[in-house]
Amino acid sequence: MTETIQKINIVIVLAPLLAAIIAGLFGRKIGRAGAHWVTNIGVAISFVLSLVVYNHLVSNGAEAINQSVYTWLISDGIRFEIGFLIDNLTAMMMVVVTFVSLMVHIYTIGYMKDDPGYQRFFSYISLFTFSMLMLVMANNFLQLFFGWEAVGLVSYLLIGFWYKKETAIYANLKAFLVNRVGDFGFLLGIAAVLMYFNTLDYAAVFSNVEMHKDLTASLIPGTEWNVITVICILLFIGAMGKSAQVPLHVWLPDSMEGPTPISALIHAATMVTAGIYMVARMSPLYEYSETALSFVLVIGAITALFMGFLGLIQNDIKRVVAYSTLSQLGYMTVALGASAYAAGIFHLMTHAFFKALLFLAAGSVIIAMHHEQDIRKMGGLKKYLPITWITSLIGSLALIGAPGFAGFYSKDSIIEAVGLSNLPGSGFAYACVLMGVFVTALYSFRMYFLVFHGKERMDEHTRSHLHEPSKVVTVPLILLAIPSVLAGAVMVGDMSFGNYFGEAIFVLPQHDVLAELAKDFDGWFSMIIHGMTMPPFWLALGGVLTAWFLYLVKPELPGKIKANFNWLYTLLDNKYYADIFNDWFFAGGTRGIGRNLWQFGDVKIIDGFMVNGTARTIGWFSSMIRHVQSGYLYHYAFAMIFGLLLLFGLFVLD
Amino acid sequence: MNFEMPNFLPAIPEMYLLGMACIVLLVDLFLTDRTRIVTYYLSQATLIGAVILTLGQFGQPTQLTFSDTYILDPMANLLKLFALGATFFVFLYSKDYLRERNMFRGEFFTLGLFGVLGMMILISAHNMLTVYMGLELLSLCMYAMVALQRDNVVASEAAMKYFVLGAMASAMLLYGMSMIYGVTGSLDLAEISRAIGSVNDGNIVLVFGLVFIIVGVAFKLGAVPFHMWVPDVYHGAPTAVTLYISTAPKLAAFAMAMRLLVDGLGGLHAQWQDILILLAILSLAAGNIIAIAQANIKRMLAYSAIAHISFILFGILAGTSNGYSSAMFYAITYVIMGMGGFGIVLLMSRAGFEADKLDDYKGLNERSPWFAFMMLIFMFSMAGMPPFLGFWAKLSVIQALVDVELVWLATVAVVFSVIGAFYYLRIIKLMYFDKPEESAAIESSMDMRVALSTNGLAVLVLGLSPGALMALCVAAIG
Amino acid sequence: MFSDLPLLSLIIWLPIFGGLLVLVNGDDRGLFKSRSLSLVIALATFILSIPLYTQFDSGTHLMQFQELSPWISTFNINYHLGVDGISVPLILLTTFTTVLVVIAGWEVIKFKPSQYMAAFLIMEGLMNGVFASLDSILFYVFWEAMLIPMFIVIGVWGGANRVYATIKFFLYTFLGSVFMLIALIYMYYQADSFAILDFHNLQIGITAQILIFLAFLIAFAVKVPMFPVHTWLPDAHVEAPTGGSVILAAIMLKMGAYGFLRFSLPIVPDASHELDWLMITLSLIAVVYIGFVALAQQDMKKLIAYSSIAHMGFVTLGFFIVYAIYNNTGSYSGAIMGIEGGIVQMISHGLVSGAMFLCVGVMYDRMHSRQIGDYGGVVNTMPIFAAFMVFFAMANAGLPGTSGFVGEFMVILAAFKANFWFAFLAATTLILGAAYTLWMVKRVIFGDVSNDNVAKLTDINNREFLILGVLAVGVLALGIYPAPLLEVMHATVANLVEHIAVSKL
Amino acid sequence: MIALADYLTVGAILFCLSMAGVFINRKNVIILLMCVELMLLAVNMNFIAFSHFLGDISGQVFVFFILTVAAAEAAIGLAILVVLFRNKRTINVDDLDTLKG
Repeated sequence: MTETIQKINIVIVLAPLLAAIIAGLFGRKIGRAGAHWVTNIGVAISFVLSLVVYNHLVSNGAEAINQSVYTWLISDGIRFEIGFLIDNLTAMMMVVVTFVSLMVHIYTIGYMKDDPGYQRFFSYISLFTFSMLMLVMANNFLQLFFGWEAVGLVSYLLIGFWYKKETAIYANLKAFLVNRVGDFGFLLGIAAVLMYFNTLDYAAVFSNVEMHKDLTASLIPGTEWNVITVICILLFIGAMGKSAQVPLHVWLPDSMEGPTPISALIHAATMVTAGIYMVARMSPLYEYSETALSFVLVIGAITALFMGFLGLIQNDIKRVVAYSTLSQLGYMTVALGASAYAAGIFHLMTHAFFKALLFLAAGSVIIAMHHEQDIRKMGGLKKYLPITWITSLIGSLALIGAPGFAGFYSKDSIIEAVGLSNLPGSGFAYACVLMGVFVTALYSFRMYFLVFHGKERMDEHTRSHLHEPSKVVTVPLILLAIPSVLAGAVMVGDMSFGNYFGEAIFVLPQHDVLAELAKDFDGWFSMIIHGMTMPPFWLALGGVLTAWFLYLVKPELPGKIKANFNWLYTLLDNKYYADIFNDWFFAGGTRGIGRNLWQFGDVKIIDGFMVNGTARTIGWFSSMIRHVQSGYLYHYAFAMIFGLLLLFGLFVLD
Repeated sequence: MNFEMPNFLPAIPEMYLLGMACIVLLVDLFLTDRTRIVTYYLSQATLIGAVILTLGQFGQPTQLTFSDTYILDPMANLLKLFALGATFFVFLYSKDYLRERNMFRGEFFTLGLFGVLGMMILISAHNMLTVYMGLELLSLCMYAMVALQRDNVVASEAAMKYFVLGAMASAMLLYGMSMIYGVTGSLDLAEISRAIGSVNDGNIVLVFGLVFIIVGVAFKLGAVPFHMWVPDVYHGAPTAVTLYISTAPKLAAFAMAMRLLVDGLGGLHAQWQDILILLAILSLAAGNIIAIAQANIKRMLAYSAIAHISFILFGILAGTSNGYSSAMFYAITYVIMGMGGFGIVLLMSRAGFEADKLDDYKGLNERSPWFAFMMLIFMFSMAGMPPFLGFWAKLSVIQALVDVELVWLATVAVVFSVIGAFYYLRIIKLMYFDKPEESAAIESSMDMRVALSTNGLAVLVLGLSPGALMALCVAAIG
Repeated sequence: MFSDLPLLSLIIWLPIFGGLLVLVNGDDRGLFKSRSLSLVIALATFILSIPLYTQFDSGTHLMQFQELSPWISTFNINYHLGVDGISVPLILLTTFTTVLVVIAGWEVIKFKPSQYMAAFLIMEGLMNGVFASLDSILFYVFWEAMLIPMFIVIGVWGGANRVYATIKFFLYTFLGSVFMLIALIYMYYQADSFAILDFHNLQIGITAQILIFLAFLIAFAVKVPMFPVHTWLPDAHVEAPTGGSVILAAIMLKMGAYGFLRFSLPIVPDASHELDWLMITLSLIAVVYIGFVALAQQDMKKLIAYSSIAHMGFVTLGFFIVYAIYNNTGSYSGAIMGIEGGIVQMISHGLVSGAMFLCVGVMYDRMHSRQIGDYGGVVNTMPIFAAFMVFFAMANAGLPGTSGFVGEFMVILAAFKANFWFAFLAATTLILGAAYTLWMVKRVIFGDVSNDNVAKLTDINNREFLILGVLAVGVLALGIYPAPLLEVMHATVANLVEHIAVSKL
Repeated sequence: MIALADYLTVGAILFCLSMAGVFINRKNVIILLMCVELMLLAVNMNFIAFSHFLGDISGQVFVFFILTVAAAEAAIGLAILVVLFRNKRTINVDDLDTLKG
């Protein structure tokens, strides 16, 4: 059976790759229908087989599989391999990735039907599925990095999918470069792992962590650094890039320049969670470094709250969802920092469903509105788009953690876990995540009310054409809505508080906040009841009510608030000046340094002074001393006599 | 008093050459301009005959004759061979040029032949008197040849300068010889060498003599600061004469340096090494640097010759047989390359057009790819680029320097070679990268083309397998 | 069937004599002839070079396919050829690239095509000679002679400022190599032979070692090129025709790095140890400084040229961290990875930069401009080309899965063992490399059609597709499965590390 | 008795005079030729003196050769002078400056 599963694993990975290659290289030959069929089938195969694997591991409780596919290279006695590590964590990720991906594939048929780059788009998203699978299925750091960068590449290609849009190609470059900043740390982290563990294989590394836990290195002469901390922080820098944590979050909102299915698949549901997944995967490392955990905790908390604030003032429907993604990623990161890895991954899963749902719903709205994305120009869409409306409502409720919906279970687990954590910074984090609940509810329902309720603010022409998009759009919405409601209740017992992840996630007893929580856990229903009594519920309710009051009851109020708190609004509107600062300091700074080094270092000093200067000097010298050859015979004779005396002089000196 | 018949056999080529030169002189008197070609053929035949006779002496052991004033050794033999061969090519290359300028007369060839005779005597000299006689025979011929084109203003100016400076240098050489004679009591080089061993080190007269002799030698070679005649004479003389002056006499000058400094004053090596280092560095620097500023190719090649001379000096000053043979190899190599370089100038020139401006070479690759390629070979060879012959010459000289632990000098030598490479590259740049200013094809006779091609290919082929020539030089020095 | 042929001699002399044949044949008698003749010769050479890989015994570090015959007995110089695990990949790269260059120049070169082709064929032979020589003078001859055809190529078929660029190129490299010559001669007097392998076993005092090292350094650093003697490269690249740029980037730069492996490290290990700080510093400056400078470029070729310098910085870094690794960790473990990473980087850079220059060439042939500002939105009119360009740009930025990643990855891993900050600075290429490459791609490829000239562009033809496609396959193959390439060099590199670990004092 | 040194001193003075003549004279080429002759005479003086004091005849033989060659040299020198004069219509040393640089 294990061997069969190993073969299945290879098929799971290769099916979307093959589909991507066919759609990409032979897109013109097979036509539009051919392209979407081949890629949909490819991803469907992956999804079905992932279920098989999931079933094998989770339901049948089989042993984790650690398989090697081929040896990438051997150098210095160290094997670099391509291989798969399939355990419960991986299996869950595979199902989530392939499921969301399949939904997005189907949805795309409708969403992109008029786009000239149809085949290309399918090729890209299949390639993305392949890359993401490579990432989650890796059994070593090399392949992890391979997948890591590959999803970055596809993200780059997809954000810039509409390459004529100046904003899109700006955003994709920005996304790639910001990610590269993260990868910079990530790669150094991998190098550190190799240096101290002499292998990149997960199993081998994790089994040796304890031996290295007190090892130190002096990175800056005179200071000693715990090696595990260094490795963890370096790796987490990578996660900060990919999972858009402050301050490397700046690329994610801009990435909304890509087509909406991409926002759903890559920039909400799967790719951006790679960092979360990676940290959870590395839990055996992180557990040995409280410093790193604290760092993770604080970064996550900042992201969760402050990115949520930004969602409050956005008017672009996709950007609201984007900032909500940032904030939710912050929640996941907080969970990791609090050693509640399982809760983090659980939230990752539920978030994948409801965030994909929200994005696709947003996409549906956008199609209906003829690519109008400004929520100020919407309103009252409920009656025109009933399916979109109801699924959006489900998504929003899940997002704010309304009891019973998927998001409730995962988010509540996180918040309570953070409350129990006693790492440095956990108090701050707890405050942030609590406040975040209110903010989340406020911006989510602000958007919801502005889009689906209230006055119809669109122009006449648009209104007359409003109708629900085709089946390929709505079916995925419905299919995603189901797990958005149910996934939480079904899985919470196992995932958050049970032993679902087995050995895939390692927590030291003194950090194990979830086990603490599990003691009080008494089934999903009682959790709802319990949840109603807890502050998060009331905060969320407060948020929803505030939104209702501000945007439906007294729609003129927000403008007044804006006017009164102008400085705050300006701060938020400029996204804390992060983009402006980055553009000025990093982008401008590097360009300036480059220009100056070039003009001054290369052109002036090396070329101008040293190279051409030497040439000029010789040339000048040449044109000067040629005049010694004056043409006058007596000068020539004198030169000879001078030479004679010179030679005598040589002897005198001797 | 008993008169002993000297052994004439070692000097057979010289005597043959003398006789034939006189015959050419006589025959030419009876020829009209239409039949002047006979003089040419007769001269070439003379040279071929002399080559054959010289070859006949090849491998003979060292012999002294004429009361030990004359020596036949492997070095002399090899140098004579190349001097004769070079002159053969000089006459061949010059033929068309002379015709176009109404200079195709017996004087050029007879003077040329007598000049070769002078070279051969100089090469075989074993007595200061013989050195002087050979030198003067050669020099007087060359003075006359420079002034051969009677209506050429610059040529006569060049001749005058050459003559005055040359005579002055001869006088200085003689002055030095008189000093040496005074100290050692002999004119015979072997005697001098013996006597120097017993003279105490700081003998001021000896040092005086040495310095004057070096001046004479340096003048002949054209080393800075005794080089002033070189650019003006190369530039001013008709190109055919420049070709003559710039090739075979270098071999004779090398021989003169060897005879006087090594055979005669070898005991003073420590003293003259320093002097030669100074002269060599000055020549290297001045030659390479001033050449950059030149717009006239003959003048540029003159400065390049000055720079090349320094390498010959490097070989000699090393003071080992390794050094001497590499210097000799360098001299021979330089003659072959220089021949080609001026040969191209002669090829390009025609009636009323001297082809001596650098700009005249623009776009040669489009006008005549083959000869552009030949010129490329000559230029790269002179710059010392492998795989051409010039590289091996530089290599062997540099290794001789390293051998005697003059690594710093070797470094100076190569650095200036790089500076020097610039002006050679400029010629190639003109030929290959620039557009031609005129599109006329290059016209020349077949024998000229063949000879020049042979010359060029020789630089390439000898560059690919320089072993034999090197071995010859090593054997010649012994 | 190939085993009894003198393969190395064949791959050296076949293209040289073939080139002369093309030259003599001339282009006046019909353009088709000289081109197809050249292609046949280039292909034949490539095919002849394949057995070097297939029949190579990767189990030994000894020289293989050796040929030895006396050449210049006066100085004990021999015609001695042989290859080991370091030179075989480079020779294959050379023969492979030449085929592409011949095809790339097919209809683009209108002025004296036979001379153009001949220059490249002769260059190919000479470059193979460089990599196959076991006699240092033979090496030097090939090394220097190579300059001549390149000088001609840049000068005759180059751009507007070609004279400055080509003379600068020539003198720079010439100046560099003459010092090496003196070092070689010096060692000849120690070893009584010019054989490189004899030099390897020479005992030399530390002062002499340092001087020899510096002499080699000047020669090789100019060729690599390393900061601060790199400025000839951007100029040469900008002015060179596409084929010239490709050969320059793909092969010629590798000769310098090869020299470090063949000469500097094994001959003067103690000096290498003594001066490794210098090499590491210069390498890191190449990565960081040049990375910044590349950002500022407005000329595509200049940009890629600067990126070449930065990439070659990785090569030299990989080679010279050996001793730092030892000092830091107390063992030479990791040293092999650094050196192997450097070699992989050389091969990869050969493919990637060659491809990048070909891409620029494709655009230049159509627009006659290399200025980034003249382009914009090329993808609209040349989608297939754009795909290639983006792919190669990604490889240039070191994306995993392409060959560009492998070498950088290995070197960074090894550098970490030497010192965290070496790895830190080296890894900045992840950001800088992506920044300058993709920024260029953004400005050139993406966006709306920026002007009428871009609107008139036609997509690549079959010939261009073939070249770029072949290179893309190569880049991808090396990135996905680099093991076969490393297999060849293991024994050699292991022996090298063992050798240089032993002091020669 | 006149010592060897006296002869040598006279020779040296003659030689120096003639050298000075070559580069101080800027007017007439003929004077140059005369200076050159004078140099040779200085050398002759040396040779004869040495020959006498060494009791060796070869020095005096050398002098005969020098005298002969000097005559030939003078002939050629004058011939060149004639050519030069015909071309330039001057024998002023200062006018011989076409070739330079």
